[in-house]
Amino acid sequence: MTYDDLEEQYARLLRDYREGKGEAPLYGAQQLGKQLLARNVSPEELADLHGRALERLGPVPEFVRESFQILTEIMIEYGNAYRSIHSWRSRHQQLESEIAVASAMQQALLPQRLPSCPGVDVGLVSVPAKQMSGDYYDFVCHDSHRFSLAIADITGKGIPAAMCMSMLKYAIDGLGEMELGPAGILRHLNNVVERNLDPSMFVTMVYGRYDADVHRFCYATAGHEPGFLYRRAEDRFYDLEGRGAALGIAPGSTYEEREVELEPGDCLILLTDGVTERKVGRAYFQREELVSYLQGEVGVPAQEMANRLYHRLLLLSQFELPDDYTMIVLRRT
Amino acid sequence: MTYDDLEEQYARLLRDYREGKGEAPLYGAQQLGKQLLARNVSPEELADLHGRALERLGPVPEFVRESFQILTEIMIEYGNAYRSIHSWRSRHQQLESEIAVASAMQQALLPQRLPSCPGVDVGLVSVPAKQMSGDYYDFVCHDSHRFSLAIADITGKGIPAAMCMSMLKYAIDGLGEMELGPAGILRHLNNVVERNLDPSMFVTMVYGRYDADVHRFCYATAGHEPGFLYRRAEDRFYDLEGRGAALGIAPGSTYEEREVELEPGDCLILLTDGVTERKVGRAYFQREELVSYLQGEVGVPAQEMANRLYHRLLLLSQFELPDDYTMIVLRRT
Amino acid sequence: MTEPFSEQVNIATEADIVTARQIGRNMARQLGFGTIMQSRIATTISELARNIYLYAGSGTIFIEQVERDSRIGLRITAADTGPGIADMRKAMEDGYSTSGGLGAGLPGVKRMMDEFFLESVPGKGTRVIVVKWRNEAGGGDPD
Amino acid sequence: MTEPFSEQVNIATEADIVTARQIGRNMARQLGFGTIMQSRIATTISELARNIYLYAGSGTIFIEQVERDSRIGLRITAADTGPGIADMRKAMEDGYSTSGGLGAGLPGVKRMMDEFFLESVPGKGTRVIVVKWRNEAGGGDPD
Ligand SMILES: [Mn+2]
Ligand SMILES: [Mn+2]
Ligand SMILES: [Mn+2]
Ligand SMILES: [Mn+2]
Repeated sequence: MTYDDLEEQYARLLRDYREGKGEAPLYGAQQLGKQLLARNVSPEELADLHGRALERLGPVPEFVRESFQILTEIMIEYGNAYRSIHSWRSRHQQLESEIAVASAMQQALLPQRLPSCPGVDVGLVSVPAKQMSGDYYDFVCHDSHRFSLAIADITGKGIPAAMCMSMLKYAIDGLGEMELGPAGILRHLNNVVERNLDPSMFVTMVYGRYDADVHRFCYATAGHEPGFLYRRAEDRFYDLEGRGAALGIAPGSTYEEREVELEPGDCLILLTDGVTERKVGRAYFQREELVSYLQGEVGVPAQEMANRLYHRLLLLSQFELPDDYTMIVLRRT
Repeated sequence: MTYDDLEEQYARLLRDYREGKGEAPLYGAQQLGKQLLARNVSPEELADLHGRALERLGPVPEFVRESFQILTEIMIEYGNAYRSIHSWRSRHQQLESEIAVASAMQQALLPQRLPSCPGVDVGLVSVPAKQMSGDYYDFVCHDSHRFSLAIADITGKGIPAAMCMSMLKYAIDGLGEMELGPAGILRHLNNVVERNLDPSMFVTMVYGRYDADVHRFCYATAGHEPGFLYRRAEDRFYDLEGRGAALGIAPGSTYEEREVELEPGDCLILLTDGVTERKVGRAYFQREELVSYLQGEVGVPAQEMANRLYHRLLLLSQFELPDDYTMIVLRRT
Repeated sequence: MTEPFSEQVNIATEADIVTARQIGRNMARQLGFGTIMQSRIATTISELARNIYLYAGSGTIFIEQVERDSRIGLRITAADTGPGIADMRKAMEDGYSTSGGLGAGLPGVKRMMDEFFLESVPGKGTRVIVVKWRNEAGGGDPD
Repeated sequence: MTEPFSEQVNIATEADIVTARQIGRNMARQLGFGTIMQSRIATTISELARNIYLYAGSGTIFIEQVERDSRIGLRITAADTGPGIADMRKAMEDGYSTSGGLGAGLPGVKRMMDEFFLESVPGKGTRVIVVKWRNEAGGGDPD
């Protein structure tokens, strides 16, 4: 379409509107607006186009014609704002493509498979708020009946948290050979984080071992959002108790180990605060409300339960995910 | 200023222009445009403002008046583009502030002091091309006479390279206790990098130990840009020999150790390819040209030599640094 | 002030989009919205109705007067039983729509309105609810 | 077509800015630029002259016809001996100017023109040279 065609199309809309065709030409105007934007017609060119199209309708008084010169001058400033969109967008896209690569690297650090041990069913949903996650989780299978898991939240989100996450992964990997229990591992990680991270940053974590022979979960907690224990017999949720300073707060922190045993149908739900941290309208979501959501989804396979909760909570906050979201569900079958 | 004042100011510009005041009201219009933008007046509001101001000048024909309704509809689409600027801008600035934090974290991973051993003088310049560096270096002092050093370059620059660098740091830290020589360390790091990094990424590195009792440097090389050995007695530069695959290329790569002994006045220069990789006008800088620059700066303290070379090379490429730049100078005094 | 009122328009053709815009614009005028806001409301209805027309084939636009805390506003509900939006977070990002991200689209609609609610189930349909309050700070014409 | 021509305006007052704009607009018209491009050229001169007026106190705007490879264009040179720009990379970033980054500013000028050169030495002064070619693809009015 040439500029002349646009001018004629514009004049036709003006004529139709003048002839009382009402809303239809106004709708046409909106569609024309989209076309003009898609063709990169600048605001000042639009002001000019308007003036020219008007001339096709009839004699335009001189003072009206002159007024478009003033409008054009003003519109040039708007045009400069408009042209800057492309520059903002391309700068942003440059960074985003770097982040996409970094985010793929980060994904590669996470376990690609969930543990599969007899009698326990594992589900996981972990979604970053932005492209890069500051939540961390890990599963390590020791043998066919025992696995370890970690769930952690690094202060903040985005790139800095992601950098920190990759450190954490290596620190944990380095521990591989040593024979430490959950409390010992947290003690060791606390020293690593304390030594290497900015004092303003810290990490909350639950580290635990599951033994599917006896269905016992032995864990330690470092300042982390408490998980939930679902007792099938009572159809009730309990907080998963645990205390201990977050990693990186103070050197030499120690951690206590706790144990729970799962009966058939019992569930363990571990999560990061991104699960609970959401605004619903103008109010903040409460932990008690979460329990009622959990209650509604209990009894299905672990992965199904994790998926359903994610979708229900996302809808609740209208698809805004202000923080990284991670939930691990262990369910004794 | 109220909307009414704006309308009056606008009408005055229209009147002045109509009365033949020419360029002055047009200049005024541009300034008004800036004011309107600063006040977040949207394009559709501007179209409306224009129509109202025009009414103040005299009787506006009905078809002209009606035409502003069409203009407003079109302008709403422009208004939506305009409103998206703020969203692009804030997303971009958000990322930039994250990068600033991540870059500070990265700095904290680098050694804060150079080794000081009797009889050997150490200099270092390391400057990232962007905010985050993909070059890595480390110094570890073992005792008063012995230290280790690493210099490495991760494929690419920016955020992904920086993430990889933080892994490398932890992988090396984790080795701390083990008693491996330079070749053993590279062999171990190769496996770590190979296992954890995307196949398209790799790392080149020189790892070495300096023993200031005997002034012997024992090192191994993984696909890294060769360093230089300056022999004072001959006043000549030699390439620092070394072979071995870059880290992350193939599992199980092995590395060979080599040794050089420094006589008084001899220098070792280790570097990344960012030192040589520069365009001078339309030609690329050659390694032989670098030797002549090195030759010109030999004989001063190690740090002074590193500084001078950095500034001379930066001037040569008109202050453009296309790649991360790292140079380590060891000089036997 | 008239009694609280509401109207529903079935969307199946482009002419229905025009009808819905017209009704919305008139209701906005009757509620005392300024001319620019009338046009923004018509644009919003247009975007929601076009989404129905283009992606779901058919659906409804429901426009009603609302009151809350002594404020008066207009609520627009667009509903269809179409294929739904697969990635809702993406649909709310600038630059997602085919026009290269300039112009209205859902993020543009959200910025023009005071309240915005989107719900979509793949295979089941989509519902968008927006509210524009009269005299809300920044909501009317500039003054 | 007239002979190649040029004019210089000393900038010390706001009235000088208007004069420079007027001369630039006239020259652009004589060279056959369309009305919108005439206005963009006037805006460019305005921005460069205002930077001189606001930050250097005084300086000059030099406007001349240029030819290269059988193309005809207008070159504007703004020069002052003011304090200079401390951080040139920042000055070329959108959002640096006081107006909150919307409107012209140096990045806006760069986008409106075909060629742009900035040179500034702190304590010595600043020189900006821009060129707009006639009939350059996308350079004239839309067609
Ligand atoms: Mn976090
Ligand atoms: Mn969190
Ligand atoms: Mn590199
Ligand atoms: Mn390099």
